Amino acid sequence: MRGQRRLPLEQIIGRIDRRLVYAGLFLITLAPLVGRWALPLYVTPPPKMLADTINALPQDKLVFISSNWDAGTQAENRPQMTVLVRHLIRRRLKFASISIGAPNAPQLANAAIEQAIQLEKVPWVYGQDWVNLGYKLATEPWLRSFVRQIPEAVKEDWKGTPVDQIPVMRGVQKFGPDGQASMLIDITGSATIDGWYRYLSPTGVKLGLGCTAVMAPEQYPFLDSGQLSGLLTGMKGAAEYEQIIGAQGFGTTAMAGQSFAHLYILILIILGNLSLVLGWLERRRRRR
Amino acid sequence: MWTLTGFKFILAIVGAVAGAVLLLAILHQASHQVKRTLTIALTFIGGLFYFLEFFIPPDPKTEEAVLFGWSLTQAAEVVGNATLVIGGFTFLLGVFSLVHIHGNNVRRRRPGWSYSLAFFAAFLVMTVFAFWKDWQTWFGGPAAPAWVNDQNLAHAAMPQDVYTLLFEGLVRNLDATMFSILAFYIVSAAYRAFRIRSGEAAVLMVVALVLMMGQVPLGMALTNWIPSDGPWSGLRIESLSQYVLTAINAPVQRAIGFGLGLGALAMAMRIWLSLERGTYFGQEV
Amino acid sequence: MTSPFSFGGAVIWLGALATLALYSVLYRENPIYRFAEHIFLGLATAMGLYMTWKTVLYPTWYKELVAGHWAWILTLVAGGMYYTIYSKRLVWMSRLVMMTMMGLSAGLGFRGFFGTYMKQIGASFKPLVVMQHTAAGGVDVGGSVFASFTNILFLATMVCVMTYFFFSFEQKNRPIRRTASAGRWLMMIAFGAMFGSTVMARLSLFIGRLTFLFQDWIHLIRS
Amino acid sequence: MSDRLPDSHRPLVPSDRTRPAGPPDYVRVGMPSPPWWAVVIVLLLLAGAFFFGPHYYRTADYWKTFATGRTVVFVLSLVILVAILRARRGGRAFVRRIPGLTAIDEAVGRATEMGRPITFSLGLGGLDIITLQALAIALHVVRLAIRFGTRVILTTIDPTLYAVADEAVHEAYTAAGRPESFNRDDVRFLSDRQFAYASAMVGLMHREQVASNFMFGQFFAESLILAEAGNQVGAIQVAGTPTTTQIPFFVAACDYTIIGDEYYAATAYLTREPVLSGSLVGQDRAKMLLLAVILLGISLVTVLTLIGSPQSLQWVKDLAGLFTNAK
Repeated sequence: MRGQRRLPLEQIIGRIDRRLVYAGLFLITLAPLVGRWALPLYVTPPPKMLADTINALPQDKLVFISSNWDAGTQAENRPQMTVLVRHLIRRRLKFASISIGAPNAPQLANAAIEQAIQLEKVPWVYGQDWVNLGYKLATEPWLRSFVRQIPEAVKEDWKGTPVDQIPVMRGVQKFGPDGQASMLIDITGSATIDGWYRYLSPTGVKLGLGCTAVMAPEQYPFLDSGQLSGLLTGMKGAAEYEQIIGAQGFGTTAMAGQSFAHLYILILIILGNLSLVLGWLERRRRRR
Repeated sequence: MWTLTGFKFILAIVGAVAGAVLLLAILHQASHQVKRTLTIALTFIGGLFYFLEFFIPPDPKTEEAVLFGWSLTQAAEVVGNATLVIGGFTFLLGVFSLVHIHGNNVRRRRPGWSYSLAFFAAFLVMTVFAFWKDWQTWFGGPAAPAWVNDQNLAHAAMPQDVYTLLFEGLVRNLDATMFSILAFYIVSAAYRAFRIRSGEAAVLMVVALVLMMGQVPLGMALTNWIPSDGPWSGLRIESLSQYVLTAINAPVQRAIGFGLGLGALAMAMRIWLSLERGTYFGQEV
Repeated sequence: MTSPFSFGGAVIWLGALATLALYSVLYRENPIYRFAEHIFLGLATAMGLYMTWKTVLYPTWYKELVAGHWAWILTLVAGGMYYTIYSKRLVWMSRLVMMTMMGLSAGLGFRGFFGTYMKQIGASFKPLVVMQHTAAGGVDVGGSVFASFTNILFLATMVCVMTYFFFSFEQKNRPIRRTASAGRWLMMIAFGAMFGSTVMARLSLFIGRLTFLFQDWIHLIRS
Repeated sequence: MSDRLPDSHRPLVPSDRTRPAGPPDYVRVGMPSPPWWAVVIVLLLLAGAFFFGPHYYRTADYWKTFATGRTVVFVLSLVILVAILRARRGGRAFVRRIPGLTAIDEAVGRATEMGRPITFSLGLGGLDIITLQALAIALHVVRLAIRFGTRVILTTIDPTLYAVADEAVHEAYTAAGRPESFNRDDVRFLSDRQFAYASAMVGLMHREQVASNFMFGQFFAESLILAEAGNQVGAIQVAGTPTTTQIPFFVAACDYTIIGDEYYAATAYLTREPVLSGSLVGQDRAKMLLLAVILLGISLVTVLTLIGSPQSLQWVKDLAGLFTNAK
C-alpha cells in the first residue's frame, strides 16, 4: 500500500509537465509586478556612488540624461530612468533628456519622465524645469560639437520647438567646469557610452551610467579609473537606487519577481533531485 | 583610369562584363585539370593576400604594410569591401531558397500551404514598403507619400508610416518575444538537467545554484549575516560567485580558447593550402 | 486596455498579438504559432534584403559605381558566379568563387589568432607568489597568501584544462590522466558558473515582455 | 517509411575497432594540393620583405611591438604545418576517443530506424573558419545519412554559406552515386535574423518530428531555444560550438556536447584522414609549446617576485610585455 503511494509521488515530482513549469514561472514573475510586492535589498557601492554624486551637484546647472534605450531593454533601463529622474526632481535639479541610441527612444523617455513626475507629485513643468531634446544622429562630429557648443548641435526639442524659446535651455552653452551642464547620465541598452567616454570625459564633467546587466562587467574598469561616477547594473541597479533614495518603484517589484523566479528554479531543482533520491530508495527497497 | 564618366564609363562597364564572360567561356572549354588547378591557385592567392597583409611589417609612420610598392593595407580595405559586396549579391540566393520551398508548398498544396502564403504576403509587403520608403534617397524620383515615410520632425519619435508599423509593431516584438522564451527554457532545462546523476552533474548544479543565488536579494539574504568588511567577507554568496567567475571561469575559458585558436589556425592553413581535400567538394571541380 | 485605433495603439496591439502568438508554442506547436512564425520569416527576409541593399550594396557598390568606378561591376560578375549552383554544366564557376572566398577567410585566420590570443598569453604570466603590503609598509600575510592562492588556482586550472584537450596520444600516463580529469571537473565548475550567471539576464527579458503586455497593452501593472 | 532501410541495417558500431583503417573512399579522390611549392613561395616572399625591406625592420622598437607577435603565430603555424605534411606522406596517427563524436553515428542510426529526418543547424556564422568546420562535420553526417537513405535538413543563416552548403551536399549525393535523391529543399536558408532563424528552427523541428538534431557552428543566445525545442520533440541531440559561453546550455539540454577544440578534432576523428590527424598532432605540439612558454613565463615572473625584481633583471619583466604589447 505504502509502496504504491510512494511511487507516484516520485513520478509526479520528477516529471512535472513542462507546461506546468512554464505556467508557474509566468505567475510567479507576474504576481509581484501586479501586486507591487517588495523585498529588502542590499545596496552595493556603485549605485551609492551615483547617488552621492547627484547629491553633490550644484543647483544652478543643468543635468543631461542621455536616454538610449528602446523596447528591447525596457525592463532594465526604464526603472533606472524613472528612479534617477525622481532623485533629480527631489533635489530640484533641472534636466534635459537627449537620445542618440534609438529613434523611438525619446517617446519612451518621455513616458518614463512623466511617470516619475507623477510619482513625485511635484509640479515639474515641461520647458520650465525639463525638456526632451529628441533623437539626434550621433556622428563623431555631432558628438564633438555637442560637447563644445550645445546650441550648435541641438536646435530644437523633440516637438520642433526652437531651443531658444525653451526657458530651461536658455543660456546653456557647454559642458565643463565653466559650462552650464554639470553632469550627463547615460541610460542605455547599447554601446553609446563609448562616445561619451571619448568626448565628455576629457571635459571633467561627471558621467553616470545605467546599463543592462550583460554590459556591466566591462564597465568596472571605468568606475575604477574615475571616468564613471556611478553605475546602475540592470534591474538590480534600479532597485538598489530606489532603496537609496527611499522610493519604492518598478525596480524593487521587478527584483522581487527575479527573486521569486530564482527561488522557483531552486525549488524545481530540489524536487527533481528529490524524485531521484526517492526512486533510488524505492529501487533499493524492492531489491531487498 | 579607374574613374571614368559618360560614354567611356558605359564602355568600360560593358567591356569589363564582356571580358569577364569571355574569360569564363574560354575557361569553360578547358579540362577539369585546368579548372582544378585554377581553383587551387585562386584559393592560395586569396589566402596569401591576407597572410602577407598580416606578416609584412607595417611602416611605423604610416602604419601601412607595403610590398614592392603596393600598400597591402589599402588593398585590404578594397578586398574587404569587395568580399562584402559579393556576399551581398548572394542574398537573393537565400531568398530563392525560401521562395523555392514555400512556392512548392503553395503549388503542390502541401499541408500547411496557407502558412507559406502568409510568408509571401509578409515578405512582399515589407519589401515594398521598406524600399519605397528610401527609394527617393537612393535613386531620386517622387517622394514616398507620408503614410509610407513620414519625415515630419514633430513625429520624430514615431513616424506614422506602414514601415514603422511593421517594424516597431511586429519585427521588434517578435524578436524580443523569441529572445524572452529563453527565460522559460532556462527554467525547464535547469529542472530537467540539474540532477545529481553523476559527480560532474552535481558540481555543475551546485555552482550554478550558488551563482544564481548570488545575484538576487533573496539569495544574498542567506549570507547577509557575514559582515561585509571582515576577514570572512569572502564567504558572502556574492563574493563567492565573483571569485568563481574570476579564478576558475576565466582560466577555463582561456585554456579552451587557446585550443580553439590553434584549431582554427590549423583549419585555416588546411583550407588555404587545399589540404582539406575531399571535405567540401570531393571528386571533381 | 490601450485603444487599437491610434497609431501608437495599433503598434502596441500588433506587438501584443505577435507576442502571444509566439508564446503559444510553449503550450505546443500550433497553427497560431506557425502563422506568426511564417509572418516573422517573411518580414525578416524582407528586412534582410532591405538591410543588405541599404548597408552594403548601396554605399559600397552602387554609390562607387555611379561615381565612375567602373571596376566594381566585376563584383557583380563574381556574385553572379554563385548562382551557377543551379546549373550542372556551369557549376564549376560557383566553386571557383567559393574557394576563393574560403581562401580569403582562411588568410584572415592568422590575424584572428593573433588578435584574440596574443595578449592572453602575456596575461597568463602571473607570479605564483604575490607579496601584498599593508598601508604601514609591512607584509600583509593573509592577503598575500590569498592572492597567491588565487593565482595558483588560476594557473593550475588553465594547465589542467589544456591537458584535457590533448588528442593525439592515449592519456595512459597516470599524472596526465589525473590532470586531464581535474581539467574536466574544473570545466564543469566553469559551465555551472556560466549557466547560473545568465539566469537573471534571461528572466529580465521575460519581465520586459510582461511589462509590455500588462503595462503598455492592458494596464494591469500600475505604473 | 521504414521500407527505405537497407536490409543489413544494424549499423555503425561506434567503436574505433570496427571502423576500417585509413580514409574512407570519398577522401581518396581528392584534389591535388600544392603545399611544398606554396610554402616555398611564402617563405621567399617573407624573406625578401625582411632582408630587402626598409631600415625600421631592424629597430628594437619594431621587434618589441611587432615581431614577437608575428614570430609566435608563425612558429605555431609552422609546427602545425610540418606535422600535417609529414602525416600526408603516410602513416595514420592516433586520435583519442571523443565520446560526443561517437554519438554521431548513433544519432544517424536512430533516425534511420525511426524513419524520421535529421536536422543539422550550422549556427549563426557566415563563410568563416568556424562555420566551414561545422560544414565539414555536416557533410560527414550527410554522407552517412545518404548511405542509409535518411533525410538531413541542413539549415543556415547566411546566404553565401547556403550556396556553398547546397553545392557541397549536392556533390556528396553525386559522389555517392545518387544525384537523383538530392532534394534541394533539404538545404535551407531560413533567415538572416537571429531569432527569426530560431523561431523557424523550432517550427521545423516540431513539424518534421525530427529524430536527431545536430548543432555545430557559432551559437549565441538562441542555442538553448534550439536545444530545448529538440528536447521537446524527443530528438537525440549532439552539439558543438567554439562559443564557449553557450556550452553550458548545450550540456544541460543535449545528449552529447562537443567541448572546446574537440570541435576542431571532430573531422580528424570521424574520417581518420592522415592530413587531419596529422593536423591534430601538430595542434597538440603547438599547444605543448604554448604551455611551455606560459610555464616559463610564470616561473620567470615568480622568481622575479621572490627576489624583489632588481634593475638588472628588467629585461625579464619586459618579456611579458612583449606579448601583451604586441600590435
